Amino acid sequence: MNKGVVFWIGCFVFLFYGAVAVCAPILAPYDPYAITGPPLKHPDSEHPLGTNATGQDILSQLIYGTRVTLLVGFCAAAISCCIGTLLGIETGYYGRIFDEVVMRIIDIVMTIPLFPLLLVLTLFFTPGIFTTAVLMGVLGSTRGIRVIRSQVISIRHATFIEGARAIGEKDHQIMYRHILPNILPLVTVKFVSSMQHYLLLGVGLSFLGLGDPMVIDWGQMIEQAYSSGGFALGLWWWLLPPGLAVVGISLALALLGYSSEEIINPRLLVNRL
Amino acid sequence: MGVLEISGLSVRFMIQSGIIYAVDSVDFSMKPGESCALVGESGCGKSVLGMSVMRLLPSNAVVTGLVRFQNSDLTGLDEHDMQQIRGKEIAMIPQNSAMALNPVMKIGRQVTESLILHRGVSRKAAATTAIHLISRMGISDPDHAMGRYPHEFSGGMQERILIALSLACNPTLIIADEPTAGLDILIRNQTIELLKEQSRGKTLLLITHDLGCAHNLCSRIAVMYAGEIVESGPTSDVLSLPKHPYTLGLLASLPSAGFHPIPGMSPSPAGFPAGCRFCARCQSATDLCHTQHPPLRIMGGSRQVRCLLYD
Amino acid sequence: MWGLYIGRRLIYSGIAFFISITITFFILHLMPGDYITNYLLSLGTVLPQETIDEFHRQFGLNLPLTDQYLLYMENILLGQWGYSYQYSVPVLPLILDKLFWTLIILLPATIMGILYGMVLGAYSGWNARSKRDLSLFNVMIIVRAIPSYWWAIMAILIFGYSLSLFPIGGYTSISILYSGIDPVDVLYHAFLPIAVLTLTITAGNYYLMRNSMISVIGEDYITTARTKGLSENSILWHHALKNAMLPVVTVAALQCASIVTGSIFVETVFSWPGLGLLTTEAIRARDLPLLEGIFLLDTFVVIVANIVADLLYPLIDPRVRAGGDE
Amino acid sequence: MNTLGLLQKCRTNVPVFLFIAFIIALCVFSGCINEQTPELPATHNIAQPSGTDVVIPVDLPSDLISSNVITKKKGVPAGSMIYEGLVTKNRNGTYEPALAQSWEVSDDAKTWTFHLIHNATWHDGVPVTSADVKFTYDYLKENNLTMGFVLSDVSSVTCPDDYTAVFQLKNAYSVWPDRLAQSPGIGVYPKHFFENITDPKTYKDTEFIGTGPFRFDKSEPGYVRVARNEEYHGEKPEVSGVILKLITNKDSQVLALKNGEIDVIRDITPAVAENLLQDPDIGICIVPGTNGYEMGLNMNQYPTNLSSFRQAMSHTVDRSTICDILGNAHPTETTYLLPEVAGEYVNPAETGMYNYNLTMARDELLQAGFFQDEKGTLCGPDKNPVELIMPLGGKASTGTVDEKIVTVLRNNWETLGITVKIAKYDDESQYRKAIDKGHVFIDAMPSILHDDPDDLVNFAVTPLKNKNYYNFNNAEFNSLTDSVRNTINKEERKQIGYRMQEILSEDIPTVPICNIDNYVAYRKDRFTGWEKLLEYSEIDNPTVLSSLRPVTTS
Repeated sequence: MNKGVVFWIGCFVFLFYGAVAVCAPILAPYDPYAITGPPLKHPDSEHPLGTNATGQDILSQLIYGTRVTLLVGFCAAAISCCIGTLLGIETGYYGRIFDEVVMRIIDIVMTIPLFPLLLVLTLFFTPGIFTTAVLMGVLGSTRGIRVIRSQVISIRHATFIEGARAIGEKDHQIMYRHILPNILPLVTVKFVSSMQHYLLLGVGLSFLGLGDPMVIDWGQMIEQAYSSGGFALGLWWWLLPPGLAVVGISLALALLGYSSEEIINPRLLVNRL
Repeated sequence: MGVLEISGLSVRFMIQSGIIYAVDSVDFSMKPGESCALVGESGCGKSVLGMSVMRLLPSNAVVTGLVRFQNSDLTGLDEHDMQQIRGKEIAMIPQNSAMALNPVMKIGRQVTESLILHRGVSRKAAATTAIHLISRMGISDPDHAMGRYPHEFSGGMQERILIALSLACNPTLIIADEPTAGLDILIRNQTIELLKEQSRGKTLLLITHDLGCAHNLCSRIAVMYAGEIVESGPTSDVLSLPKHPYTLGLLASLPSAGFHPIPGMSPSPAGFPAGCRFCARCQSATDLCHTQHPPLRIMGGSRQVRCLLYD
Repeated sequence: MWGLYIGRRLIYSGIAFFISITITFFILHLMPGDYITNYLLSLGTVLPQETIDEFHRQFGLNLPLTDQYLLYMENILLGQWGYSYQYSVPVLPLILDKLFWTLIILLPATIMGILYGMVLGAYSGWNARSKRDLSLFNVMIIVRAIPSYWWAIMAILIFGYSLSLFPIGGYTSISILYSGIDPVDVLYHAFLPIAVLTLTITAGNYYLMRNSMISVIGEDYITTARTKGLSENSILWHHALKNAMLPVVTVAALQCASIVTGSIFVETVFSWPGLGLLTTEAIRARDLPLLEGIFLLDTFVVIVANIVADLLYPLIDPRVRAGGDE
Repeated sequence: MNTLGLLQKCRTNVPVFLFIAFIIALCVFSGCINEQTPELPATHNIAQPSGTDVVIPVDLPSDLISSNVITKKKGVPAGSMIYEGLVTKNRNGTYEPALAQSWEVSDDAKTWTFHLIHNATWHDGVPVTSADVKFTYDYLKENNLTMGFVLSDVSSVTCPDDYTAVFQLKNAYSVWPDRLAQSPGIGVYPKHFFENITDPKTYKDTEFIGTGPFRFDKSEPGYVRVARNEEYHGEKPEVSGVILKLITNKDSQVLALKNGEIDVIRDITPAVAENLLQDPDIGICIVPGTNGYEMGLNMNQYPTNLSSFRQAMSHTVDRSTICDILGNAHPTETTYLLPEVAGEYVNPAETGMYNYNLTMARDELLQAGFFQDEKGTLCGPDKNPVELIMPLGGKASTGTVDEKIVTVLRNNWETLGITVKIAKYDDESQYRKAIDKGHVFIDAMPSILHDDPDDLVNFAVTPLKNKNYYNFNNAEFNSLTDSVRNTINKEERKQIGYRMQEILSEDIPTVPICNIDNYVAYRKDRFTGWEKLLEYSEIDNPTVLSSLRPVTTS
């Protein structure tokens, strides 16, 4: 059915971006920082996507931008998933006071408006790739913790767990030998979907001017083009490529996320009556 | 002339990995007022048979054969006409489970729904009928019960309500699908009694794996195995001196008979063996059993058996 | 029982509220940089230290942080939110004014978004795996995959500029100065922002609603309803819909909570100076009282929304009503 | 996987592909549209300002109007259409009378006497007297309003008569009017209005009574309108009023100009300007040298504390490339004053000494004990690789000019084997702290502030401020700044100025890079007379606005 194909499309596109990110130095025609032409040059044979206001090759910037953008999304997602899984399992498994405390803390954190808080904190620890990634990951992990926790609770008393307990396995053995494998599919799906989310958020932050000045990422490219009135004057090659690149990867991750969710959650594949 | 006549009914499910043969060319018929039990272990296709009569099978099910209800072929009807029959002519007592009743809808509404639909009576009239109905089910304080939600009732009570709403329009044929599943012994017996008196005069098709229940409720019994009927006949005869090895096995596996389960598993419905479908688990199987598929043969005393031993 | 439940919720929320505003207070006050230094530096002059000290004295920034905190709490309890540094007007009216403009775009967008999301989601969940469902689903995936700021930029460029069907930004046309405020004109200016926001919100709710509808379809009571001979439509309306909406309600409530700063991107692109822009501006200018005010309001809204959700839920799900808040 | 499924898949995906195609098509299409159609699109649905109001864009909500102008920059001559000061100063360095028609200074440059014009009235009709001047000073001081610091040098103000105000300064200040006129300067406020307002910090003004050529009319969401002041004492504006319109991003501002929603826009890049020129109704005014950019060096940090290193660095600035990229910049060749505006104050001996010459720079580094290791990394005398920390932010980051400059510098320095670290600060004070820890920083000076030797005080350490951004501290230089303040004779000041420039050129606390023209685009189909921008670079400058003439359309 549809699902399989969609999944593979998603995979393919994602891997394509990944490959671009890895082989950036080989693929990029120029050094993205170097000034290789006159400012705002129309696309032509030597600059397939033209140049930006500084005279840097946009294609090269786009290719190198893939690295940072993907990295931010990936790190943030990884962090939030690790926190989510770890705390989720612990709280879900032990329950009682520990669970109560963590949950209450999460409740409180969730009452703080997260996006403004993110902005404030990003400025607090001056903007940088990893600052952004860590902040997004940590602030965003709350929802994940809840999801995993409820999942763990639902299987906590399953017979195979009780069995493991009966033969006297240590709590941590049970958690990471028996429970973890069972929630791993869920975690992977969460990872994919949150990677999409954080990737967009990261681009958004640098679009608001909170990007890392040491690197090139798509958000900053969009911001530059947009804030200097570029597009209004038909300098489309300046704004469109990064924008479409963002849409592309986000779409790929979305397809990946949804189709893999259908795979692990067969309920979504009901047969109509 | 039978109320329900099933002939050559087969149900196949199309799934990604292939085709599932759930019901395989079943012939079966019921006379008016007759109560008949369809027994067999889970997965033998008995519930599917029931559902195929209700025409409530998933979209990936392919049904062939005839299902005649009061001389009209149900398989030919379109969805709308079928809706006219469901609940009105043929009612189903669904398998009891926590979710068989809509958790966010008041009992009253759920019971009156079909009345209003099929009888076209006013809400008020329907309500009074429903209250009467519920009280007949032996639920105390019926008019109060009408305004309550399913989760406020015990499993047994829920089962009674389910029976009530299936009987609401006083249908000709009742299909009861595992009415006693998941009930403790006391409630089970009460439910059986209730069914007995409520279904008096109606045609009852009981689908169950519970021989006791079948024995209490039904005059006739049909044993299903791997999608086909392997033995049928008057309940008392079949249970007292079963002919088919499988029926024997079933009886032997009853706690009262000392709990000797049948060894092995029933074959995968994805592809049945060429010969007798039971021979793999059959002690008295001959080489012939493995090659030749036994037909359903008529025996004396309106009994039918599908076994080569009786050639 | 019921009253007790509400009571506990309220008390608990109150505590959560104070803890979270405490956290935000300290984060904001420990933030590097302060308003007056920036302001005077922006005048391009060498500033004498005493000017800064004087300023700090005036706004009590010279006190130890704990004292400032106590003062802040006291003022909040007295309903005094202080004066904005930038605008030097009381914070509350300022915020409420901006909130009004934000709500103009965000309220319709949220309502429509939730509505459309639920309807479409229910529709395609009910017809799960049918062609219509799948194509709707895929379109929604795409809609959701495109970030709001990109939608906004594209909207401005295509409908605002290239086709010049809509204004490219701002609250109203200049006529407001001569003929006063004209609701139609405001709506005309708000159209694109609302459209973009609606689009993004719809996609989110659609996905939720679809999933929950699909899982409802599998439930036994739907089969039961079918055995009664109910028509597909009445099953959908009377049995499936209400059950499917249960999980969406909570999320919807939380979406209403994000209302306060939910539109930062859209406001930035459409130069719609609502609360979102105010927030970014305040952050950059280190306008502490204003920031505190915004966070306070936002936290408050979030908590209220949560309470509402908690109270709303039992009304639609009798099981919760019985079970209290477990 | 059966054929049914396949069929289904194909059908279901068609709409999706169409959808994607549609989006991409729209994007590209709109791009091309913009590219090919410079003529302004149909503006039928855009309400044009009635009468002859000029519409000016503002970037931030807080720029629209502040409810208590007296505490804010908005209330000072440079930034306000409503309020006036005693004198104003244009970019030719000449003072022009505002509320004061003439003034003289005592020989010790401590006593300044201003003679007010007689026919000036407040917007509510009350005549302006020297009492208002004195009041303003006292009021700011008593309430320690933020803007009070402008008058911090004043010990007292006295009013011999209604039209004479005498400023007594604490210490000599030879260019005192400069202080009153700009950066930010100080306005004069109505006594009769403010004397009974006890709490100006939180007072919400709604009348804005000033003396300027425009009077406050009304403030609506997203707009502020000021109307022509019919009783203005000076030359009355010809435009009926000025409207401030809030448009928070540049792209929309450009679009708005093309649509005719606004009449003028400043700080556009040459590329944008060039494109706008395709529109017959849009004109461009280039205001030369409004911003000077310098490469500041921190003299407290290794290696920038080594004068030899600074010497070398001064030859690594590729001005021509930078100017090519910026498009609207000219190389600055002098030590640090800006030629166009500082005129004769520039020491001719010091021009053209920072020419770009990497080989020269490399040689100087080698002499100074630096060397390049096998990987080409530059190592210092201490054998450690050289790494320069470069904070970005502050004023210079407007329009990301500095980012472009940094890009070029970075490329040059990396060829020398120097690694550059960049950190961005949105926050001015954070940025100032950072440059004190960093090595190199790009700073921008509004050149209008740097037309007099007195402005070299930025490099001095004075009682008023114990350090400067360069951590440059030269005893002789410091004493010279004092004397330049005390001296009134122009020739003497010039000589002192020359000496100061010599000292700077030896120590090199900073390397001048370029000064930048401000491109202003305006709609010539609505107003003429934008030339005044050449004298008062700002588009919201009252003098500029009152000199505009509406185009009479039949």
